[in-house]
Amino acid sequence: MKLGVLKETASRERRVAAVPAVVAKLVSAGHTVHIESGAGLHAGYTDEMYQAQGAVLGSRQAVIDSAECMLHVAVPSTEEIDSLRRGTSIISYIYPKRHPQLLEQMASIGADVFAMDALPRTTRAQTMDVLSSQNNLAGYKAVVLGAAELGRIFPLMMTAAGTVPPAKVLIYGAGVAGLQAIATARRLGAQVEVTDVRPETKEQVESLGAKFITVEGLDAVNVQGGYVAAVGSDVLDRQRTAVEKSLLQADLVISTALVTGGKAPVLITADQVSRMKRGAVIIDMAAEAGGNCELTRADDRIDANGVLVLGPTDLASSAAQNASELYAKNVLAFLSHIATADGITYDLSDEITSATLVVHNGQVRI
Amino acid sequence: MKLGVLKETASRERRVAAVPAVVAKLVSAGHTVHIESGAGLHAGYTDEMYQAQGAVLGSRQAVIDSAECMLHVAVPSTEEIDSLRRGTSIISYIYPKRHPQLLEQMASIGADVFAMDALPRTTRAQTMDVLSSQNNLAGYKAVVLGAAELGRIFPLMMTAAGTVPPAKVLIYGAGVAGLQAIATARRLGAQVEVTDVRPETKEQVESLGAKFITVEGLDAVNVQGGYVAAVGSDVLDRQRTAVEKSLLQADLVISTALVTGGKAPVLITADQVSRMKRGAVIIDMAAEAGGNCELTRADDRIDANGVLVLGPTDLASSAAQNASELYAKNVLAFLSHIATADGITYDLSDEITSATLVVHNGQVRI
Amino acid sequence: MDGILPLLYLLASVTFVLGIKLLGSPKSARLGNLIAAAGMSVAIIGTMFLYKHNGKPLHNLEWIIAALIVGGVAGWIMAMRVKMTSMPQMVSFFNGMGGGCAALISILEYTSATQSAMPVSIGHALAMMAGLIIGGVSLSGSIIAYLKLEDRLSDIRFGGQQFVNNGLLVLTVMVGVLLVTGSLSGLPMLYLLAALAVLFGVLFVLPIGGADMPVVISLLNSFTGVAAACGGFLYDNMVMLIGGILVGSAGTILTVVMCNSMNRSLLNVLIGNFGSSAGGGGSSTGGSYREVTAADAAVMMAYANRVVIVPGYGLAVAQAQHVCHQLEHELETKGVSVLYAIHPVAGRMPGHMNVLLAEADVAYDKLIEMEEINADFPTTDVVLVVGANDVVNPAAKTDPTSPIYGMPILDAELARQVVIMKRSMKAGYAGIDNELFYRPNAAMLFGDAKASLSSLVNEVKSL
Amino acid sequence: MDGILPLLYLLASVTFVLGIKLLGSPKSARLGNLIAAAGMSVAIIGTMFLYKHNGKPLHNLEWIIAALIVGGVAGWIMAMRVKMTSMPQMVSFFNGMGGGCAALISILEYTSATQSAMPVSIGHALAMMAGLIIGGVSLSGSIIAYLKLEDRLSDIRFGGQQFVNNGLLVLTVMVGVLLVTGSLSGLPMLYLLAALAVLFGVLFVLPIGGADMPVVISLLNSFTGVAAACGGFLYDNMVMLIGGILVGSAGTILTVVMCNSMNRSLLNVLIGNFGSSAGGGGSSTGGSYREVTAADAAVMMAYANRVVIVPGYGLAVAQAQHVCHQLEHELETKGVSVLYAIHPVAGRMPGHMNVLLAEADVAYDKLIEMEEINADFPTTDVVLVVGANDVVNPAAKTDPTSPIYGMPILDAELARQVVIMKRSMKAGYAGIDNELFYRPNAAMLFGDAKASLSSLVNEVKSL
Amino acid sequence: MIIDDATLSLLYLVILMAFLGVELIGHVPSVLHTPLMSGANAIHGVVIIGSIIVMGIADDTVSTILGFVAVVLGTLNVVGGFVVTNRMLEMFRRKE
Amino acid sequence: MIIDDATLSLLYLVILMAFLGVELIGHVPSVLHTPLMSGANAIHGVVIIGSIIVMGIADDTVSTILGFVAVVLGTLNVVGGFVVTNRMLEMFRRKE
Ligand SMILES: NC(=O)c1ccc[n+]([C@@H]2O[C@H](COP(=O)([O-])OP(=O)(O)OC[C@H]3O[C@@H](n4cnc5c(N)ncnc54)[C@H](OP(=O)(O)O)[C@@H]3O)[C@@H](O)[C@H]2O)c1
Ligand SMILES: NC(=O)c1ccc[n+]([C@@H]2O[C@H](COP(=O)([O-])OP(=O)(O)OC[C@H]3O[C@@H](n4cnc5c(N)ncnc54)[C@H](OP(=O)(O)O)[C@@H]3O)[C@@H](O)[C@H]2O)c1
Ligand SMILES: NC(=O)c1ccc[n+]([C@@H]2O[C@H](COP(=O)([O-])OP(=O)(O)OC[C@H]3O[C@@H](n4cnc5c(N)ncnc54)[C@H](O)[C@@H]3O)[C@@H](O)[C@H]2O)c1
Ligand SMILES: NC(=O)c1ccc[n+]([C@@H]2O[C@H](COP(=O)([O-])OP(=O)(O)OC[C@H]3O[C@@H](n4cnc5c(N)ncnc54)[C@H](O)[C@@H]3O)[C@@H](O)[C@H]2O)c1
Repeated sequence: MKLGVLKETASRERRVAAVPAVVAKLVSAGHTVHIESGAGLHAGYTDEMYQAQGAVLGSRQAVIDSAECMLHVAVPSTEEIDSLRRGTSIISYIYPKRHPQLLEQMASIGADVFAMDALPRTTRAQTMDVLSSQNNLAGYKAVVLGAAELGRIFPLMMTAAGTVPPAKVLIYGAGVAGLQAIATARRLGAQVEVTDVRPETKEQVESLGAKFITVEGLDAVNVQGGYVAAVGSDVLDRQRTAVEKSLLQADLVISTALVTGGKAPVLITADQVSRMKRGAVIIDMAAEAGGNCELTRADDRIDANGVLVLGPTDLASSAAQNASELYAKNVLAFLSHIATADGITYDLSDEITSATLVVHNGQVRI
Repeated sequence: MKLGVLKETASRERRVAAVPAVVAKLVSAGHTVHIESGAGLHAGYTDEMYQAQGAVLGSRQAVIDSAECMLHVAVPSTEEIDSLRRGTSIISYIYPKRHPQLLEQMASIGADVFAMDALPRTTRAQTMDVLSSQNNLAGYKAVVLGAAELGRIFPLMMTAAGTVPPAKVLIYGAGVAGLQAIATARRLGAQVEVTDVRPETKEQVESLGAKFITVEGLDAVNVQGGYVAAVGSDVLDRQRTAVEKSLLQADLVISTALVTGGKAPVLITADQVSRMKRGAVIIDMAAEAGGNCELTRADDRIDANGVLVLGPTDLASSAAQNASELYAKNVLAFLSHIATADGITYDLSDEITSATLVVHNGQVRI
Repeated sequence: MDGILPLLYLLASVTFVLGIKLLGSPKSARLGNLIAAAGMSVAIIGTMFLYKHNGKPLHNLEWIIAALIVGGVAGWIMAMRVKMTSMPQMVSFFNGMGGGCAALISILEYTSATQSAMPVSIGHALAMMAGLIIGGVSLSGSIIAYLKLEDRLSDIRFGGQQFVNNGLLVLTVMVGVLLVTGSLSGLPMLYLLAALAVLFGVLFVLPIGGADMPVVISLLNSFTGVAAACGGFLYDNMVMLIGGILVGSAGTILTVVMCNSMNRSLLNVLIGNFGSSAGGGGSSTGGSYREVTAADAAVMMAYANRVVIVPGYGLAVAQAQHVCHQLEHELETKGVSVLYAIHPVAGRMPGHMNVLLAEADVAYDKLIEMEEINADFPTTDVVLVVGANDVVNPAAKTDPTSPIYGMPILDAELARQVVIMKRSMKAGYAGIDNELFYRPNAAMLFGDAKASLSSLVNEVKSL
Repeated sequence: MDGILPLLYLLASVTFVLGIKLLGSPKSARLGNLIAAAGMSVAIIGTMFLYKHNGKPLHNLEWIIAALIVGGVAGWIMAMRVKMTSMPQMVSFFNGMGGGCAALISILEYTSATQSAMPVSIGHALAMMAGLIIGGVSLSGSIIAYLKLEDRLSDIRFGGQQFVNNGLLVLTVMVGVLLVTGSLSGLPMLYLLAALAVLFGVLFVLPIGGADMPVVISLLNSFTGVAAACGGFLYDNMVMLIGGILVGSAGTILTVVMCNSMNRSLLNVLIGNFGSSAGGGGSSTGGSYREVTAADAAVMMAYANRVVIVPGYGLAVAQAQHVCHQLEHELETKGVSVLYAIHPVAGRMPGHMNVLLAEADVAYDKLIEMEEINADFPTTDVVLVVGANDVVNPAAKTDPTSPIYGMPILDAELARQVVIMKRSMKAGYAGIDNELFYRPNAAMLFGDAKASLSSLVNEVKSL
Repeated sequence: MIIDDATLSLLYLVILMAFLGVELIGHVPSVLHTPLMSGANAIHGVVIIGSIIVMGIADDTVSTILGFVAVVLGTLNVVGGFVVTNRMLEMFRRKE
Repeated sequence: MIIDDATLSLLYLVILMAFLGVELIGHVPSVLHTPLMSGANAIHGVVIIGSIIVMGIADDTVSTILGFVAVVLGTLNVVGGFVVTNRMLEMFRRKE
């Protein structure tokens, strides 16, 4: 199959959908890989590196003209979709529930679209799971970013000039990103507290040496295919109360709470922020889905009376080199599952194909 | 004594010379503390906090008019000096060797100037040692900044999407800043190598779990009062050769090498940078003293063909809250040593007074 | 009894004590065995040439030597030929021979006593009968144990078996007592006693299950020791006394220790087991698994060339990373090469094991990726699975209906020995049973991983 | 010797063995002592009322009881009154009494033997003379040791002392041998022998330095054991035999173990020490310091209420943070409260100790700042200084000429006991000697901090 | 209760040996249980001494034959026991 | 070389006791050295049994007096020994 990799056009997107090592594997699996010149530069991969592994370098148009299937990272823009040839397949982040119009547009150009983010969270799909691989890096980066922004250091330090107490970090959501954030903050010496609505996360959080804030009267939460269902507003209220004490003492807050579909739950109100410590920082990783904090604006910095609220959406992308490598390997595993050298085998009885194929035969499938 | 604290005017300077806890101690020691309104805001201290501890808040001019002795952080600017009353004493970072004209100017307004950075590195002066307290924070922040800038993560991670090898960090200089940088980078999971010209640092570096790069044929280096003398250019050549292999593989380089007086030694040449890995980052902590890398420009970002060279001079300041607290405590200890409630006791036979008092009675003393 | 022989006996006695002592530690066990063997040779040769009976040396020396050669060659050949896995039954067989020897001595002594018509002291009579009974039980019991372990005989149980056994025991002892007091006498009665003893030995061992055989053998072993001591009493022979009592006492304690390490009481093994099922621990899923003590696992690992540690989520839950690192260190001090096999999804987040092990300062180059280390398992002596489950579950390769089918796993099962540390037989994240735990080369070490690892560290250190 | 007495003796013998065994572990030591004491009571009372001499019970019972009361009350009072620090000399004194008792028995036996004019077997004569000599040496030697430890006597040494001692020993033994063979006889000769033995005991102990006294006492203790065994041989009395031999053998081994733990050989203590200087290790600066073994330090800490660990640069150099954390854990398991005292400039960079201890996962709230913890040192049982030096150097407070004068320090010196782990007596960063090491409440535990800590962990675990 | 001297000695010996046994076997790792049992098994083969004596003083054929058998059995116990133990202990030989 | 039975028994006892001694004392922490020594010291006070016997069969005044002294000395050894040992071991009582 002829695969195409374009330079990403989304703002702040530094990743690339294929890295040289993966190109080599794709080529040896019988595919041809067309890459837009300079596509990997931001992630540290030069055209020469790709060429050395057997990729065909070319202009954007050349790639579009040749490729039967586009490997992509960020959700494609309307312009990008417009520029594609009819019938091109697309493998990319899509977030289908958030972008119904985009799906229609893609269906209208007859594209077959695979949403990498819609993968079922099953054991065998783990090697293709871009959410895990990217959120993991994002969780690390969120803490590093927070540490850089914070006017305090994380670890306890007893020095000749006095004792610096450890920073207090509060993390909302112990999914992939949250767990890695816990680990990273702990490594740097912070005191970490965590809240999540899935009861099984308590053990996981404690296995990373952090403290779990228990919300009373929480029943098992509905998890489907690895995606957590929203909980009722009464639960959210109780949770906010249980967490508030920690929130008001926190130096750094990292929120990662997501639920299936729709908008992220609001876990930090504007009122709470106004009562937080001066100099505290909130990194809202749910910004793209509306944010866990009322004040969050995606990709923006808000100074709420001394409390800094950040809503970065490019955290994984900021670890572009590793992120591209892992994303590319996820895609490689995905391709080996859904396609042969001759093309994609649309086996709709297959759980993975069926769950990810959001546009097929001019039809939106969700 | 009437002490004055102004809002720092140097660009990027977020620290403040007194924090509320220290104000309380100064007041109870019989001093009056005049503070410019808003002086502590960037460090997280509001006017109310100061007032609560007994400080007198006022406009800049009011503070200048009342204070007999100014507590200051950054090297004062010409304008700042001009604005002071004749005969005001100044306690601040001065870097006397780098700023001879400033000294003259201060002498001309009859100021008595204490350079906190000229403190002898003796055991009893440890509590006043601003270089230690601030460089320590700076070392931590340099690593955090580097981690945020780097397109890779620090720790080794074996994941379903493949293995991410650990980042390689190379540190020049194992003084206070370098050691803390080692500790921080190691905590985050990086592989750390270190070079220094003082042989005793080998054990210290290893005590932090990092690898020391031994330069052959290095004799004991001259250390006076805790400041390291420059080594010959032959040594620097040999060192560059010994370190080069590590440099070319490094993902993050942090350079902290300083020698007494003058310019920092050049340890990384432009040629070497051109052969480094694409995506690597250099954080040159010696930027203020000319930099350990040939390409460094203070407070600037340089993209040298994919290698990012940063010369931040505000690292300690970026941990403003902790930095201010420790600086203030250093100053408190210093004041208790050189002054009583009635004023400064100019005991020139005292090692600490004598070493730090760089302008006295209209005379430059170095 | 004067001359040099008593001193030789003393020497031999000392070698026995020393031998048992040295046998208690892996480092010195071989030496202990050799020393005891040397002492035994001294005692035998000394007896042959220096023993005086009523002032005269022993006669029949050529026949004695012939017997020694016959027995020695046969014993040697049998011992060398036997497969490693059949060792316990071999021990049992040899033990039976010793018991037979003791019983024969009693018979011979009784014969000569009746012939000489010299009055027999009660003490001597007691020793004789005790030697006969105990030796006889040991002889037949050991042979039955041997046959059962060789699978030539299966457990035989019938209603009222215990009743019959107890009755037989009482009868045997009674006949013995009557023979001692002289109420009964004569060779036929003696042979009756011997027959009763042999019969009891048979019935005693018959119902006991195969897994408990080692305990029974150890018990019979200490019996033979006591029988030998009786012989020593008969001949006023110190080395027989010491050797016999030593084995009798040490053997009894060893038996108790063995029961303890199976979490059973001796009584439970011998009697309570009537009618209970054979085999080690059972599982709800029907397979049976083996348990191993920390001491055993420690020896396995300390004497291995290569140990691979497979960490999993349980390591994180137990926060056992530091102890794990310490174990690695202790093993390496002993010259064992230790590596960690890191499965990409071990734990609950990507890189979970890396975070843990880095915290404990495990060198990066000891952490080996799955693809790379899988090739090495077949040549690995011991795999230590610490709180991992799904990532070593062979079902991923063999069972298409399993939810983890298709996930690449660590081929721990291919190693010579696999020790699995977890708290129970419960499933891991995927919620499925793990076939590996029931493999013949696998053994479970139950308990919190931190506690288990620290006992392992202690045991390894003590080796 | 029939009846119930032998069984009582057997019981007593068993309590002695058990007592010695239980005395070997802090947990059971008190029990062991009580059990042995109970056994002793049984043996004494049994003897008084059940012993038969030629079929007749003992007479003089009222005097025996009187003697028991006199000795018992005196012994009790002395034992209760003695100060803890004077225990060793008290033990020595009591030991001497035992020796004296043994010697008297020999004399009395000899007296009655010469009176009864019954022939004395060589064995008996041997036991008598050995008991007399050994008992006599033990009596006088112990008294000298007692006096020396009480400081009522100082070391006395003269040229050729060793020559004189050896000569005296030979003479004593010769007279003894002649008395055994019968070449010499008569009470005066016996008294001569007693006098020689007593004299030898005096001369033997006189030159030995105070620090070696415990070893000497232990040796004399095992002597008395042998003397008691001789008595047992004389009266064919098993409990005396067993008790005596047990103490003789265990005492000898204990003596050797004590020498080993001082890194000396017994010979070196007894002979090589002639003319050498007294006191523990000396230092170039003239002061003298004490060394302590890991086992001792472990007991101190395990039985403390509060232990404070003072980490320093050496902890970092040794990379011993993980073991240190483990020690903390083991101590806490034993109910000891453990805190870390963090000096602001410990190590080589600000926060060095924090980095290390955080790596080992030590809880933040166990790290106490200097100002805060300094108030607690006087009520702290044990301070464990791990590779720290300058930060606990009292010179900072007392010596204005010291380069560290004026630096606030951790007042470790105020704790009841201070154990300092470092590799040598070398100075730290500031390059100056540390007076703390020479304080009476301080003791050095030399070696790499990691190795020392891990032996500590083992020892604590084994308690 | 009547106890003669020899029995008393024996009692002492038995009890002391029991103590010794406990101390000796106390903390043996369970992997060594089988070798230890096997070694002990070889040691009680010391009963062969008795059979040698019996045979050495036997003068009728039956006794000689039975004695012969006893010696053979005893030797089997001793030789087989030590050799088997030695083989079991092979695994504890340190590999280079 | 001539060894009578009693001596032989004694020899066995001594040697076995020595083994037992080694096993018992083997790994005693050195803090326990002094209490152990003191306990052993009390135990060899068993020599008092001899002095009681001597006194119990003494019939002349000298013997009685010497025996009396011997019993007193022995009692001192026994009672003082055990009491002192017990006091030393106070420190091992676990504090609550
Ligand atoms: N790495 C990731 O990113 C990720 C994310 C989500 C899910 N997963 C899944 O998680 C699983 C990981 O496999 P795994 O083998 O590491 O873990 P696992 O299959 O969940 O097994 C862990 C085992 O550890 C034992 N355990 C728990 N606590 C213990 C303790 N304190 N001491 C001793 N043992 C303890 C448990 O048995 P007992 O209860 O009997 O002690 C359990 O069987 C995979 O199924 C993977 O798909 C991974
Ligand atoms: N914290 C800071 O920011 C900073 C910066 C610069 C200087 N300093 C100075 O450094 C000193 C710190 O005091 P400190 O008490 O921590 O350290 P120290 O006074 O330097 O003493 C450390 C001791 O550790 C022992 N040691 C070294 N390696 C060891 C090992 N492997 N095992 C066991 N012991 C070992 C050494 O004794 P042996 O050689 O006998 O083993 C040494 O005496 C102060 O003088 C301070 O002023 C501190
Ligand atoms: N099969 C696999 O191997 C596999 C791989 C990766 C993830 N997963 C599973 O997928 C699930 C989600 O992982 P994810 O990282 O993608 O999650 P996510 O990014 O969808 O959500 C992050 C976290 O937010 C939490 N959350 C939701 N509402 C919350 C609230 N009100 N307050 C606090 N927290 C709230 C969720 O419970 C979740 O832990 C987990 O169960 C994880 O174990 C499985
Ligand atoms: N007395 C005290 O307690 C005290 C307190 C703080 C620091 N000090 C001492 O002061 C000294 C310097 O500390 P600092 O952090 O201020 O140092 P610095 O900031 O002046 O220099 C940083 C480091 O750069 C190193 N360096 C110089 N030339 C180099 C080269 N060519 N290559 C590599 N490295 C080079 C120096 O050796 C030093 O380690 C150290 O000896 C330190 O121990 C003492």
